[in-house]
Amino acid sequence: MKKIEAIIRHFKLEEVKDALAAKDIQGMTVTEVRGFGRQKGHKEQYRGAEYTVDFLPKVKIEIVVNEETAQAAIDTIMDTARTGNIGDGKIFVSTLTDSIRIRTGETGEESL
Amino acid sequence: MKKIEAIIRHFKLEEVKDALAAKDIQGMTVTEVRGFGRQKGHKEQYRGAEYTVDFLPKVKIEIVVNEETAQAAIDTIMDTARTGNIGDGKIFVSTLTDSIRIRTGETGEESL
Amino acid sequence: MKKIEAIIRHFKLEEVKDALAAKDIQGMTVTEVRGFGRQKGHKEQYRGAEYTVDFLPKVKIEIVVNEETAQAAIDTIMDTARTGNIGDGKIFVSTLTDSIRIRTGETGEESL
Amino acid sequence: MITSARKQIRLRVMGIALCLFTLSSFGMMNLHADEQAPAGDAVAEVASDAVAAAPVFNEAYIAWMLVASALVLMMVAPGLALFYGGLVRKKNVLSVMMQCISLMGIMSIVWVVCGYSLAFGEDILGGYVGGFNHVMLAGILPYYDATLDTVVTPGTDGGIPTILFMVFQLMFFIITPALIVGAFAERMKFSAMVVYSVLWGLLVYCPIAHWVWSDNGWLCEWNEGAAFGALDFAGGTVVHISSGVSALVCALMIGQRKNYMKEPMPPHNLTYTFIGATMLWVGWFGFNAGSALAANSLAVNAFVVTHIAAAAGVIAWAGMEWIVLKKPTILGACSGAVAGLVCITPASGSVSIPSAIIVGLAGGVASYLACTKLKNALKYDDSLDVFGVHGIAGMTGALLTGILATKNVTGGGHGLLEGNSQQFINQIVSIAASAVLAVVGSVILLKLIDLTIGLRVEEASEIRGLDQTEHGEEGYIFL
Amino acid sequence: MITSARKQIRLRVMGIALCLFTLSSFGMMNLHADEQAPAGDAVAEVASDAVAAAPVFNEAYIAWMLVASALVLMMVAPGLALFYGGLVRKKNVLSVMMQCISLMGIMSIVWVVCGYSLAFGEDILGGYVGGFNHVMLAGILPYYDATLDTVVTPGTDGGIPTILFMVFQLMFFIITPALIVGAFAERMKFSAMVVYSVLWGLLVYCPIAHWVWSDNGWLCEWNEGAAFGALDFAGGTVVHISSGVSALVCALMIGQRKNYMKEPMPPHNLTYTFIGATMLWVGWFGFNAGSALAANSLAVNAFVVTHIAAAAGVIAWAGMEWIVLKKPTILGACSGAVAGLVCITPASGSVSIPSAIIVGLAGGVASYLACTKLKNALKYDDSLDVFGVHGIAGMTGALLTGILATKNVTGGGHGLLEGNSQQFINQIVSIAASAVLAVVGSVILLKLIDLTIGLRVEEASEIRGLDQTEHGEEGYIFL
Amino acid sequence: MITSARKQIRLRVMGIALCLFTLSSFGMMNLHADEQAPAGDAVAEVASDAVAAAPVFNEAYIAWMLVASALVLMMVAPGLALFYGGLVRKKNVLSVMMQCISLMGIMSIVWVVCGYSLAFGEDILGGYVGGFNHVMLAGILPYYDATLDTVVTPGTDGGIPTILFMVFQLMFFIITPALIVGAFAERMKFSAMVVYSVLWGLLVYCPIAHWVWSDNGWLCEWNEGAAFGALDFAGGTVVHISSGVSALVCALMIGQRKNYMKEPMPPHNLTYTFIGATMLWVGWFGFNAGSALAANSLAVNAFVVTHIAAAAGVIAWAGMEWIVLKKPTILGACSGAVAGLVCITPASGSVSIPSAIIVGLAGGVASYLACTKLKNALKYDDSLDVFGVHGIAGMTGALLTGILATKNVTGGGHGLLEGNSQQFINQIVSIAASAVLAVVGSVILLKLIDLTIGLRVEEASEIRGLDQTEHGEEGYIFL
Ligand SMILES: Nc1ncnc2c1ncn2[C@@H]1O[C@H](COP(=O)(O)OP(=O)(O)O)[C@@H](O)[C@H]1O
Ligand SMILES: Nc1ncnc2c1ncn2[C@@H]1O[C@H](COP(=O)(O)OP(=O)(O)O)[C@@H](O)[C@H]1O
Ligand SMILES: Nc1ncnc2c1ncn2[C@@H]1O[C@H](COP(=O)(O)OP(=O)(O)O)[C@@H](O)[C@H]1O
Repeated sequence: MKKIEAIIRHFKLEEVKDALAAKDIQGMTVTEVRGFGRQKGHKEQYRGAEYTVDFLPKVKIEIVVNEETAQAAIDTIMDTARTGNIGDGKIFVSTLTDSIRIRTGETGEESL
Repeated sequence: MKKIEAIIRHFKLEEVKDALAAKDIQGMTVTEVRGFGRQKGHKEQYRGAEYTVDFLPKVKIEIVVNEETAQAAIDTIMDTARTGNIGDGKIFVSTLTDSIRIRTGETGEESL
Repeated sequence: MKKIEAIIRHFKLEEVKDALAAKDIQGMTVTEVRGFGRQKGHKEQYRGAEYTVDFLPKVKIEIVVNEETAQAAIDTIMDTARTGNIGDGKIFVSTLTDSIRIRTGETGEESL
Repeated sequence: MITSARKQIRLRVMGIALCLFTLSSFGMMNLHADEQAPAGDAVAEVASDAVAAAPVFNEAYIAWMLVASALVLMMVAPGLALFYGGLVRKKNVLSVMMQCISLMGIMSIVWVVCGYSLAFGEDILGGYVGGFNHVMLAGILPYYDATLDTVVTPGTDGGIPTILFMVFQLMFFIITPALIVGAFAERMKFSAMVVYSVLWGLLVYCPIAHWVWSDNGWLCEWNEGAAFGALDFAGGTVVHISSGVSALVCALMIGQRKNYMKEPMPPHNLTYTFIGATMLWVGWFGFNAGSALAANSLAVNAFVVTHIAAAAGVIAWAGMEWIVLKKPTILGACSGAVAGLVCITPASGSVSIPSAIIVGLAGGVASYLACTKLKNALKYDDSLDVFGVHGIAGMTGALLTGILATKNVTGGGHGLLEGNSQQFINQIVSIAASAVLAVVGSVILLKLIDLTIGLRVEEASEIRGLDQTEHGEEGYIFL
Repeated sequence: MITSARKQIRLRVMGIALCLFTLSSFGMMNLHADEQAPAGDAVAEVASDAVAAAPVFNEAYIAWMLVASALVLMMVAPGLALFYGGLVRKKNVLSVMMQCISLMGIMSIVWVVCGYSLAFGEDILGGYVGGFNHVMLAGILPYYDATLDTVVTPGTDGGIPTILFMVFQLMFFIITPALIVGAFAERMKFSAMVVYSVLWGLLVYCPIAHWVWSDNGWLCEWNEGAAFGALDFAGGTVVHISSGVSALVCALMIGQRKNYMKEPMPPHNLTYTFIGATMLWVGWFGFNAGSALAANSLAVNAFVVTHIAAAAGVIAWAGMEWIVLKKPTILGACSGAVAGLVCITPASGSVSIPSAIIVGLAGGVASYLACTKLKNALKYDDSLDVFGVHGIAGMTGALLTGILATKNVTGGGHGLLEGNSQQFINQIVSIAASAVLAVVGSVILLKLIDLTIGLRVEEASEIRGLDQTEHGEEGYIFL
Repeated sequence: MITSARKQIRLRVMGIALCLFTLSSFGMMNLHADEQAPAGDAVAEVASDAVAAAPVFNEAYIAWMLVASALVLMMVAPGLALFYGGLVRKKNVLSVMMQCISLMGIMSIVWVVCGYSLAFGEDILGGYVGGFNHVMLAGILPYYDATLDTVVTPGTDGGIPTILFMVFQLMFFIITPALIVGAFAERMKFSAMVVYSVLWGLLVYCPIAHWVWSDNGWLCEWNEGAAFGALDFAGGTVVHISSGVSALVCALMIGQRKNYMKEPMPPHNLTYTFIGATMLWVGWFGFNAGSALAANSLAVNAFVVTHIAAAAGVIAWAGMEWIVLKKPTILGACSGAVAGLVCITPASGSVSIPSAIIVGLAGGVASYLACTKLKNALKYDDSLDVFGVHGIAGMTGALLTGILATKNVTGGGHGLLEGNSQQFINQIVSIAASAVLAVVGSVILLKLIDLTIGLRVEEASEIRGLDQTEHGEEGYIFL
C-alpha cells in the first residue's frame, strides 16, 4: 500500500478531488497547511510598514491506495494541480505497513 | 518503531485519548482534517439553494509507539472509535526510521 | 529521501525556519497540531469552575530532504527548538519512496 | 442547487395560503376601522375624547422613547445573541442566533395581534389577565379625524403615543423568551422552541405583565387598590424572575446535554460573549431609563443607577474569581455586569446612586454563588446560567428594592430601611406569584410539547450540532 | 519594513499637494464667508431674513435627528459591512469592509462639496437636478450675526437646522452606493469602485433625490405642482430601487465570479451576517423614523411599521425555506428582515401598523423568489443579491405604498385601497423613472471605467482574494 | 471542576468583607443624607435654593444627553475593545477586552466615590484640583423635599440634572485610561494595569479636567479669570493628549514586547478592528456633540464637523498609503478615521464644517507620519499607537483649534485666522501643561508600581499569551 501526500494550491482542491473520483479513487484526507519553498511569500502591510509573510497557505491531501493505483493517482494529481507557476507543490510517496477500516475491522486493501 | 495514524470522528477524541492513556500510551499529536470517503457529505443551504459539503470534519491522531505496543494501540483505537456507521474512519500504520526527543536528545524508544 | 517530522513549540517556528534556511534547507510544510504528552495541559476557567485543557497547541514541520542532509536538518531543529523544558517536542524520521515536483514533474532529489 | 416538482407544488400551496392571510388581514383592518368609529365602547370613548382635542405629546419624551425602544431591540440582537452565541460550542452558534432573530419576528407579530391586549387590555377573568379589546391594536392606532381634519394618535397628554408605549413593551415581549433560550441551548428542537415561546409569552408573560404593570393589576405599584403593590420599575418580576425560573424548569425537563460534566464545554468565542455583554450594558439604559416612559429626572436617576450597578457587578464577580481562583476572567466580568444589571432592574426607579453599588455587588455575588456552587451541587444543566443570573439576581433585586427604595427617588414609595415593611412583603409576594405562574405554565407547556412534537433533537443531531442539523448552515467557514 | 528614497520623494510631492489643497480650502471658506455677507443673492436673502430673527428650533427634534443620523451611519458600518462581509468568502472580507469605510470617507466629502447642492439646490436644467448654490454648503452654514450678537443657524422655525438635515441626508448618500457593493463583491477593482461610486452618486443619486425629495421635484409628494407626486417617505426609489437596479447592471457588466455555479461560494461567516442584519434592523429606525425629520407621531408610526415589517419579513423568508427546504436558515431570517425593511421604507410614512404585516410578508416573499428562482434562471451573478433584495423589495414596497397608503396615517395622501388610483400610477412612474436613470447612468459609467482603468481585478488576484491583492492584508490571523 | 476546603474559607472571609463594605456604604449614605439637610455649607446652599423652586430642566437636552452618555460607553466597549482587541495577537485578545470592561467597572465606582469631586468639586490646593465636597456625589443627588412634597434633582435650570452631567463625564473617566491600554498591551500585568489606571485617573485625569472644564479652572475657556483659557470642547487635552502622552511614557518604561521588530506582529483580526473603529466613529457623535450638554445648534455643528473630520481622516491616511505603498489598507482607513476624530475633538465646538475637512486631513497625515516614521525612528514599542494617534492628533487638533476657531460657530471665542493670537498661545500652554502632568504623573506611578507589584508579566507568560496566563481563558475555541 502506498501513501501519497500532495501539497497543492488551495483553489485546486475541488478539481483534484473530482479528477481522482473520476479515476475511482474515493478516499482522501485533507489538511490545511502552510508551506515554505521557492515561491516568495506575499507582502502585507501594517500601519504603513511592509513585511513578508513567508508561509503560504496550502492544502495537503493524503491518499492511501494500493500499489497498482498509486501511479494513476500521482499522475492525476500532477495533471490537475499544475498551473506551471512556482508554488504548485510537491507529491511525496511512502509505503504503509497496514491499513484498517475502523468500522469493520477490515485490513489491507480491503479497507481502502 | 511504528507510526499509527488514525482518522476518527471528532467527538470520539476524548474517549480514544482516555482509552490509550489507560493503556499507558501517553503521547499523541492531533490534527484537524477534513475527510472524503464513502460517508456522504451533508447538505447545506444558501439563499434557498442546497449544495453538498463533500469534506467532513474529522480528526487525525498520530501516535508513535514501539513495535510491541503497536497492536494494543490499534486495537484500543478500533474499539473506542467505532460507532458502526459509515465514516468511522481508518487507521494507517507505517514504520519510522528514528525518533528523537528534542529536550534531551534521547533517540529511539527512549524518546517516546 | 527522508521525511523529517518535528513537533515543536509555536514560538520556535520562525527561529527553526531561519536556522534551516541558513543551512540551505528551503522547503518545508507546517501544520497546526495539538499535542498530548508529559507536559501538563493548562487550567482554564469557566464560570468559576476550573478544568484542564489536555491538548496543547504545537506546530508540526515536515521537511523532505535527501539522505545526506537529513542529519544536519535534525541537528539544526534540535538545537533551535530546545528550551530544556518538558514539552519541547519530538522529531520523527521516516523513509520516502519518491518525491515529485508538480510544476515540472521532476522526481527524486531533483524535486526538493 | 436543486428544484423539484414537489417543491413547486408546495410553493404554490404556500402562495395561496399567503394570499388568504393577506385577505384576512385586510378583513381585520376593516374590522378595526369599524371599531374606531365612535360607538359606545371603550375604544370609542378614547376616540370621542380625542374629537375634543387630540393629545399633545411631549416630543422630548418621544425622542427618548424611540431611542429606548431601539436600544432594547439591540439588547436582543446583536446583544443577547452574541452573549449567548459565544458561550455555546461552535457547532451551535447559529442555532442560538436563529432563535433570537426568530423571536424578533414571531413575538412581534404575536404582540400586535393579541399579546398587547392580553397584557394591557381591560381586565377579564377577575383581572388576572387583560381582555381582547386591543386585539390588532384596536383603539390605539392613529386615525384620521375628519372634524379636526388631522390625524389623531391616541396617547397620554404630555406623554407619549400609546403605540410608542406598545412598541417599547413589545421589545420586552421579545427579550424575555429570548433569555430563556440559554437554558435549553444546544439541544432543543427549533420547532419546539417556537411553540414554547409563543405560548409562554401569551400564557405566562402577558398575565404577569398585567398584574404588575397594568393600571388595575393586583401587584401594580401605582394601583391604589392593589392587594400587594410591588415596586418593579423595569421588569425584575415580569422579565427576569419569570424567565429565570422558567429557564430552570426547562433545564430540568429537557435534561442535560450529552456528556455534560464529563467533558468540558467551554465557550467557543468569548470575544462574542464580551461584545454581547457590553451591548447588553449599553442597551440596558434603554430598558431601565426607558421604563420611565419620559426623559425626566427619574429616567436620569434610572440611567445612573443602572450603570453603577453594572460596574459594581463586574467588580463583585471578577473580584470573587480573583480571590477564589486567583484569576479574574473576562467571562466573570461579563457575567457580573449582567447580574448587576438584572439586579438593578426592578430597583432602578426607586433607589439612590450609592445604593446602586450595593445592589450591583449583591447581584454579582449572589449570581456567582448560584452559577458556581448551586448549579454544580444540584447538577441541573442550565447551559448558559439563565436561572443563576436572571432568576437569582432578579429575586435579589426585587428584595433589595423592598429594602432600599427611597422617597428621595420615588417621592413616595419606599422600603424597609425607611420603615416600610409592607413593601418588603409585597416584593416577596410578587416574586412568589410570578415564580409560581412561571413554573406551572412552563411545566404544562413543556410536557405538552414533549408529548406532541418533542422537545429535544436526536442524539446524532446534538453531536453534529444544531447549526447543520436544524438549519443546514455553518457558523464559520474559515478554511 | 521598508523605506526608500523614491518613497520619500513621493511623500514630499504629496505633502505639497496637501498644502495646496489646504490653501484652496481656505480660499473656499473665504469665498463662502463673502457669500454670506448680505448681498442680493439667495444666500443673502436667507441671511437677511435671519437678521429679523434667528430660527427657533424644536430641540426635541434636534435630539432625535442627531440620533437618527448616527443610526444611519451605524447601518453602513458596522451594519452593512458585517452583513456583506460575512457573506463573501474569507479572502475578501476586508475588501468589502474597506469599500464601506472608504465610501464613508469619500461620499461625505463629496456631499459637502457639491452633492448636497445637486440634490437640494435650486432647480437648474429644467428642474431635473439641483444647482450649485449650496456648493461647500454655502447658505446653510451657521454664521455670526453682529446685529443680534449671536450665532444664527439657518433652518426651519419649529424644526431643525438645515445642516442637521444635510448630515442626515449625507448618511443616505453613503449607504446607497454602499448597497451596490454587494453586486460586484469579490472581483471589482478598488479604484474602479471609488470612481464609480462618486460619479454614480453625483449623476444618478443626486438627480433622483432632487426629483423625489426637493420641494420642486417632479416626483415630490408635497410639491403641489408635481407631475407625478410619489409617496416615498424614506427612500424606496431614491435609495433602494436606484441601488438595486444599478446593482443588477453592475452584476451583468462585470460578469460572474470565477467558478460561479461550479463551486459553492457559501458565506464565510454567517455570525457576521447576523450581527450586520440585526444592526441594520436597529439602524433602520433612524432611517425611517428619522425621515419624519421630527420626533412626532408620524415618526412613531414610522418606527412601529418599520419594526413590524422587519418581523414579518423574517417570518416570510424563513417560513418559505421551512416549507420548501424543510429547514429555516439564519441567512433566510436575516435576508427576510432586510427585505421587509426595504419594502416598508417608502411606505413607512403612510401605512398603518396592520398593513405593515402585509408589506413585510410581501417584501420577504418577493425577495425570496427573486434570489432563489429569478437569479438562478437568469444566471447573473449578483454576488450578495442586492437586486433581489433591494431592487425587488424596493419596487414591491413602492407599489404597496400606492395601494395601502392611508389618510389615517398621512392625514392626506392615500392609495388605491382608499380609492386613489392616481397615486398608484404615480408610484409606477417614480419606479420607472428612477430605474431608467439608474440603468442608463450605470451602463455609461461602467463602460467608461472599463475602457479606462478597468473594472475587474486580474484572475490571479481574484483567486488569491482581494484582501491580499488590493489591500495587502488578511482578515483573520488565527494561527 | 474543583472545590476545596481552602477555597471555602477564602469565600467566607470574602463574604464577611463584603458585609462590612455593605454596612459602611450604608454609613456613607446616611452621612450623605445629613449633608443634604439644610445646614450652612455649599451643599446645603444648593439644597436651600432648591426649596424655593426645583430646577426645571430642558427635557430635550435630557433625552439627548442620555443617548450621548450611552454612546460614549459604547465607544469603550464594544468600540475601543474591538479596535484594540483586533490589533493584538490572538493570544492576547481577551486581555485587552478584560482591561476595558474592568475599567468600566472600577473607574465608574471610583468616579462616584471621589473622582467627580476631585474634578468638579470646589477649588482646593490653589485651584489646581477639586476638593472633597462632592465625595459620594454629595450635593448633587436627588432628594425628597418635604415642603414641596416632591423629589428635587439638583441641576441647571433650562439645562440638565447634575447627575446626568456627572454620568456623561464618568464615561470620559473610563475611556481615557482605556485608551492608554493600547500602549502596554500584550505584556502588562492585569493587577498593575488596575492600580495604574485608578491612580492615574485620580492624580492626572482629575486635575487636568479641573483645569480645563471646571468653572474656575486656570485653562477654562468660559472662566473669565483664567490665566490661559483654552478651547477644548470635548477633550483634546483632557482625554487625548493626557492619554497619548502617558501612553508614550508607558511604552518607554515597560519596554518593547519580546521579539519586537524581529518578528512581525500583525493584527490577528482586522475585522474586529474595523467594527471597533466604526463603532468609535458612531459613538464619537455622543462624545463631541454630547459635550454641548444640550440638543442645540452647537451640538448639531459639533456632530457635523465630527463626521466630516473622520471622513477626511480616512481619506488622508488611506490616501497616503495608496501613494506610498501602492495599496490603501483597511487598517489605514480605520486609523485615519480615529485620527480625524481625535483631531476634531477639541475643535468640535468652535470650527466650521469646511474647516473640519482640514482638521481631519491634518489629523490623518500627522498621525500617519507619527506611526510610520517617528515610531520606527525612535524604536519605542507603543503597541497599538496610542501616542501616534491620540497624542499627535490630539496636539494637532488643539493647535488647529487655536487657528481655526471662528465666531461663526462660537459666537465669541476665535482663533489665529480671525486675528486672536492669544488663543493660539493659550492652546500651546494647555497642551504643555497637560503633557507635563501626564509625563510626571505616569513616570512616578509606573516607577512605584514597578518597585512593588511589578509592571510586566513573566516572559513565559508573554509567550503563551495573557489570555491564558492572566485570565485562564482562550478567545476562540474553533476546533
Ligand atoms: N523539502 C520540502 N519538504 C516539505 N515540503 C516542501 C518541501 N519543498 C517544498 N515543500 C512544500 O511545497 C510547496 C511548494 O514548493 P515551492 O518550492 O514553493 O514551489 P514548487 O513546488 O513549484 O517548487 C511549499 O509551499 C511547501 O509546502
Ligand atoms: N484512501 C484513503 N486515503 C486517505 N484517507 C481516507 C481514505 N479513505 C478514507 N479516508 C478517510 O477516512 C474517513 C472515513 O472514511 P469513509 O469511507 O467515509 O468511512 P469508513 O471509514 O466507515 O469506510 C474519510 O473521511 C477520510 O478522511
Ligand atoms: N508517542 C508520541 N506520538 C506522537 N506524538 C507525540 C508522542 N509523544 C509526544 N508527542 C508530541 O510531542 C509533544 C511534546 O511531548 P511531551 O511529552 O509533552 O514533552 P517532551 O517532548 O519534552 O517529552 C506532545 O505535545 C505531542 O504533540
